[in-house]
Amino acid sequence: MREITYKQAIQEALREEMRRDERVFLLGEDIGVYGGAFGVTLGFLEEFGKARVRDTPISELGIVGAAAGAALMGMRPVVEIMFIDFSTLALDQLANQAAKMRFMFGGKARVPMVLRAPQGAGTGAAAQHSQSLEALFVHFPGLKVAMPSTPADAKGLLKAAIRDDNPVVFIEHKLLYNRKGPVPDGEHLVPLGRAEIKRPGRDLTLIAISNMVIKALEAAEILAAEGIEIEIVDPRTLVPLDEATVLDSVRRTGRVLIAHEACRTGGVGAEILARIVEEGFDYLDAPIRRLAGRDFPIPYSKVLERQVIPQVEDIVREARRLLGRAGGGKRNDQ
Amino acid sequence: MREITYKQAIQEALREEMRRDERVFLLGEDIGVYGGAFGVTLGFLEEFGKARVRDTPISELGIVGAAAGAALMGMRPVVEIMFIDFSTLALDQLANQAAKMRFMFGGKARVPMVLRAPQGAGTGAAAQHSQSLEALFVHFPGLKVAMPSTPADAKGLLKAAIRDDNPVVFIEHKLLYNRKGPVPDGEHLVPLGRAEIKRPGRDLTLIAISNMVIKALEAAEILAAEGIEIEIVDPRTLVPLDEATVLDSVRRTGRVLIAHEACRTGGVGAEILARIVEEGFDYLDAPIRRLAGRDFPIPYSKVLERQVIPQVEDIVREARRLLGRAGGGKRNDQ
Amino acid sequence: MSLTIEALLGMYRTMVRIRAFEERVDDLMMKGLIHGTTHLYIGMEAVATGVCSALKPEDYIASNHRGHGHCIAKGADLNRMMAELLGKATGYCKGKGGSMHIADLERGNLGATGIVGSGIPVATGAALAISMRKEAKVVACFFGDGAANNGAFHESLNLAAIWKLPVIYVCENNQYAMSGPAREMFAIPRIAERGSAYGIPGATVDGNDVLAVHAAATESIRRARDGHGPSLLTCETYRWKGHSRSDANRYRSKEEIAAWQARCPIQRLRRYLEELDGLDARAAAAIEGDVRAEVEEAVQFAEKSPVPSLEGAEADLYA
Amino acid sequence: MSLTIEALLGMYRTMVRIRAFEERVDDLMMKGLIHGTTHLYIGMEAVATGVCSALKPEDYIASNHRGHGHCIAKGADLNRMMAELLGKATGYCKGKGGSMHIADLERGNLGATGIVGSGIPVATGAALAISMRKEAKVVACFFGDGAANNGAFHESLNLAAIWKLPVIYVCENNQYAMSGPAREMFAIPRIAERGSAYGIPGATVDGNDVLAVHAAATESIRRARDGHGPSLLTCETYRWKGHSRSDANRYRSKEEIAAWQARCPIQRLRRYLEELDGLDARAAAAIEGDVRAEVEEAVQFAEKSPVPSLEGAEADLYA
Ligand SMILES: Cc1ncc(C[n+]2csc(CCOP(=O)(O)OP(=O)(O)O)c2C)c(N)n1
Ligand SMILES: Cc1ncc(C[n+]2csc(CCOP(=O)(O)OP(=O)(O)O)c2C)c(N)n1
Ligand SMILES: [Mg+2]
Ligand SMILES: [Mg+2]
Repeated sequence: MREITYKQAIQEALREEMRRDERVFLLGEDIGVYGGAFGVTLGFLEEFGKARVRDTPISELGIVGAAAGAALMGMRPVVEIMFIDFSTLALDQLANQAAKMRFMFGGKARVPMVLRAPQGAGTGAAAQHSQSLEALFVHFPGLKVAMPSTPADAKGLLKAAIRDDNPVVFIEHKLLYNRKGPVPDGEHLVPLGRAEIKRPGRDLTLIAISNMVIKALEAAEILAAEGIEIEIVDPRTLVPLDEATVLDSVRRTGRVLIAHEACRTGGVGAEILARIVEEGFDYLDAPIRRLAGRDFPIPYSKVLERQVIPQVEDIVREARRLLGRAGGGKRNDQ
Repeated sequence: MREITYKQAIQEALREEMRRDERVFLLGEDIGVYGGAFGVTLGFLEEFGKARVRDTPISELGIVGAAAGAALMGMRPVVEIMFIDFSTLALDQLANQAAKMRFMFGGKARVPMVLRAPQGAGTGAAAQHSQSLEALFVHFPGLKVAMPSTPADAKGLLKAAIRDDNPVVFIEHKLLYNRKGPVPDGEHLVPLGRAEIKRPGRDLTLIAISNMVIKALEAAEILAAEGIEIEIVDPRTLVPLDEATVLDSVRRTGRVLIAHEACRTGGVGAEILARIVEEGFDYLDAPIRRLAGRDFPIPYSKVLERQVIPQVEDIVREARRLLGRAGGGKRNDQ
Repeated sequence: MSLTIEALLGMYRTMVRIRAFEERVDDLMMKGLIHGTTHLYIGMEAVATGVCSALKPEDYIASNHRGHGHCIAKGADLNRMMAELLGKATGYCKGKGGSMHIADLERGNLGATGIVGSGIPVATGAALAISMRKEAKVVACFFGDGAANNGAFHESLNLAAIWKLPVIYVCENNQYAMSGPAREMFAIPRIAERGSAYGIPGATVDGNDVLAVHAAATESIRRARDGHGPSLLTCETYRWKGHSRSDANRYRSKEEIAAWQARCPIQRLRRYLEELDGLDARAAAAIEGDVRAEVEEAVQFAEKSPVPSLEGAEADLYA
Repeated sequence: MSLTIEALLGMYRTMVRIRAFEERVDDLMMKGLIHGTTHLYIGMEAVATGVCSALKPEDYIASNHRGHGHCIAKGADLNRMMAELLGKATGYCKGKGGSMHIADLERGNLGATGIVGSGIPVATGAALAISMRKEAKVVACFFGDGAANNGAFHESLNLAAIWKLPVIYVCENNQYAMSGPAREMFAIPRIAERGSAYGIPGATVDGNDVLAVHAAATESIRRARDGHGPSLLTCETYRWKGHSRSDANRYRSKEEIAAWQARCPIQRLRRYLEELDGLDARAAAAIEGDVRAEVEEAVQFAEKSPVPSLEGAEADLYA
């Protein structure tokens, strides 16, 4: 299969959907001639023009609300928030308006909008440009939340998100933009709500999100060399969450590790853990463990930044520990 | 001991701290002559004057930011947000500024502010005036989060919050304002980070938050009549969370139920559950269960509103189920 | 101004209908038959009526927490409104929304919202949709003086200005945001002056004069429909009742209330119609009788409607 | 204007210092020695310098993402700044903040912030503290043209206006918010006109003329210090470099950049000083030499400083 980057995959999804459906349009800061802070929409202005590739002022609340209003009227806006950290400015329009309108209005309205935003640490951008905030969105009924880890998922999920009649928060990871991976030719859709096993294994279920999937795959190689076969489950969407696939894996392995980059306390790892305990307690041979960002704002220094985010070696160590192997050692996740 | 209402307890805390320390001041919408939407600050304008009881325009982002700025300068503002639902408008200033300033600035700044807000359903105020949003705040390192369930805790925790040198989100429950309870005379402080066992019991640990504590106490009476003794642990503050008290109870009972009003998915119940699993897995004789708000916006209709929030009978039923008693029946929590 | 007597009578009827509806709601609240809170529009009828009568049926409005008047002026069905207030399954929102969230998408009411100012970005987005589809429709966005101090106002008006969107921002300055007096919450005498911050026209009219509101709205709507972009229309008015159920009216005087009540928008139009010989006491009583009957019918419809259930509510959450 | 030659030379030195610091930062970025991103102040030196030279040492500033110039103009230690940029333990934020979060509380710099507009409410709150304590201090709040379209701007300016807070809002209009041209993001010719929405004076000055900035700031500061409240001062200027590290400059022309470079604020003051006989080539070279040496020392200090550790970081999170 042809290989393209995660960024190219997102571009393909946007371009295909914009060509397919003229109700789809983009709005966000510097998405036109600049091409977006991460270059995702480079070239779109030329193809689709100013009306559909709409550069906005620095008005996150206003533009997310405008997207909700346009969606209510039957358009299908895709808003880019430059860094997910800034979505805190728009949360009212997203979570109290877009997410709730349909329900408050008694099931009448449809709000088919997508909010795209990159998150994650690792670029030295410090506390206000490096957060992982999926936990905020997951908590508001009415929103769907997608977090692709591969180019194929990025393309397929984004196309599905754009066609979905509900507000979808589509979270990209900055460190993934330039990673390549196979993406099928032609129409490629990934339904919201279906997890994927990124690597099968019998010894332990590792539920990994977004960029953690990549680290998990690396860790799996190291562990495989020691005879440990971990199964990597990528939920791909957090709402809806594919509990069945997760539980099925847990049933087979009996051991669970959950890895995400967001701060540990109140992160989605807790929710996934809780569901497994509630529905799959009897499958468990050991306590579930979470590997997550430490409960600090992301520090600027490269050295510190690396320390607050789970790394490949942390996954390896935790997996060993959970399997009672040597070398588990001290943990780095508080 | 004398009995006063939860609202009076909050008033005492505010009044005592304002008398004690002139750096303490209030700002918020309609807190002056109106006395606040729930009458909490009634009479404060008369005693402390306009400068310290500062009516503001409807500018949640601006006033929370102004509080952060004033705090950075050594003042000790207490902001009232009329309904916690509106804190989504102020989240950037709270979570990206107030919470992070100290850390970003290398441990130099102090931001001694309190954000008070009522939350919870039960008043027919519908989707945008009834949410329980503690999970948002818990996820941002740098914030502390208090959720008192009794007048004594409300008073003691609020005084502690005002004296704390960090931003504290102090969450009140609307249905508690007029409930009475004993409050010690004279200076009464409750340290942030200390749970309280609201009722001892040997059979099951019920971790309940805010108004759920009241429902839990009612449920406990019903269960006691059946010979079931549940232990009710009230964390009182979610950050810091008193894990030791929780785990100690779990060690003794082996069974855990967690109850909160916030939506189940991504609620703090998941976090508490996760910590128990991580640190106390071996104590568990049964899966931990959560009783939480159903994953819907709060509906207006009284009938529906009641159905989406855990009620006394739900607690009773879940407790029985967890103890393998008859009458567990079908659950109401999705 | 070339309004026919019929048109004027239509406005009159609308205002009386709003008044009657609100008085009945007030009454039902007192009796404890409506739970939650409501924000009554009494005293402000000329604003919604003046604006909506200048709109075409295919135009849109965006409403706010004090929304019953907007809703009725845009032609809503009183039965479904009242049923919603009583939390019934036959209500506009199947009992899920209540007073603060009535939407009537069929008639172009994009919905009320309980978060002050939050309808402004949504209305702006609706106007964006219209503009992108090159339709000749407009959106009238209602909000209060209090909302004009929220960031949502600022960001939205700027967006509409730079994109020349077909929206008219109708600020209902009823002098207070809950208890916050506009005279203390703004350091400018007229809210409409804020139009200049966005390069859009700002006009102030007597919000108790339905003809003045209608005329100013007509002008703003024409501008918007012709592609010249948004405007900010401030209507000076007053709410007679407390802000909401719990208001003890501590922040204003009886005299002030009485002075504004003496400027009743309905009486004013009635006098005008009488001068034109368009309305006499009999005709006025007939209108009054009609709308009271409509309202009573609505109450009965609501009362005998079924309560909602959560069954199938998932489909009302996700499409 | 009664500025002494010494004062003018002080301003000149400050501007040259900012320029030298920023050029070295640019160079270190190119070499990959600074990670993350930075936003350079080159071309805008007259704004921070003109404003801060009108402040007293006990006054405050609030900065933004493009903050090095503000920081230096308020008297910061270049060593600690450079150490911060290199992520070292000796930096202003112990390496935890980096370019976008330098605060220098000892010298009244309340800190930079990376979220556009977010410093405005904080500055307003600082002014509120001053006002409540009845101190004769002021806060100068720096932000860009882009920030003026954010709700934080609106809510804050209104608060400051109704409370008459001692704050001066300094809008650095460098014509672009990243790639967004001010001419397209505003439907008004001058951002300062927004002052009228809040009932506060708005003034526009040539932001490349340090004396004009100083004069206007002096006037605004006096007003604020005397209890007459805030003002909005817009300084028209330009950034010579890309917005940040990743900018390909697709949104503006080489000619435009060159035209603004021809209006260099430093050269302009230099010519003025030469005319006054306050500066000759030798003296200018000496200043240049001094600041380059300072900057080199800062780089060396930073390079040999230790990297930070997370040990004890809890105490940097919670007080
Ligand atoms: C963002 C937000 N803040 C506060 C409130 C509480 N509140 C409801 S209505 C209101 C006053 C609104 O004033 P205005 O906009 O003038 O409208 P009016 O009620 O006078 O019609 C307030 C403060 C709210 N609903 N939303
Ligand atoms: C709320 C927010 N939105 C977007 C950004 C991304 N961003 C950083 S700087 C910038 C442009 C800011 O423009 P302006 O305020 O004019 O300041 P300048 O960079 O021109 O000095 C943008 C869009 C941000 N940091 N914060
Ligand atoms: Mg009002
Ligand atoms: Mg700029």
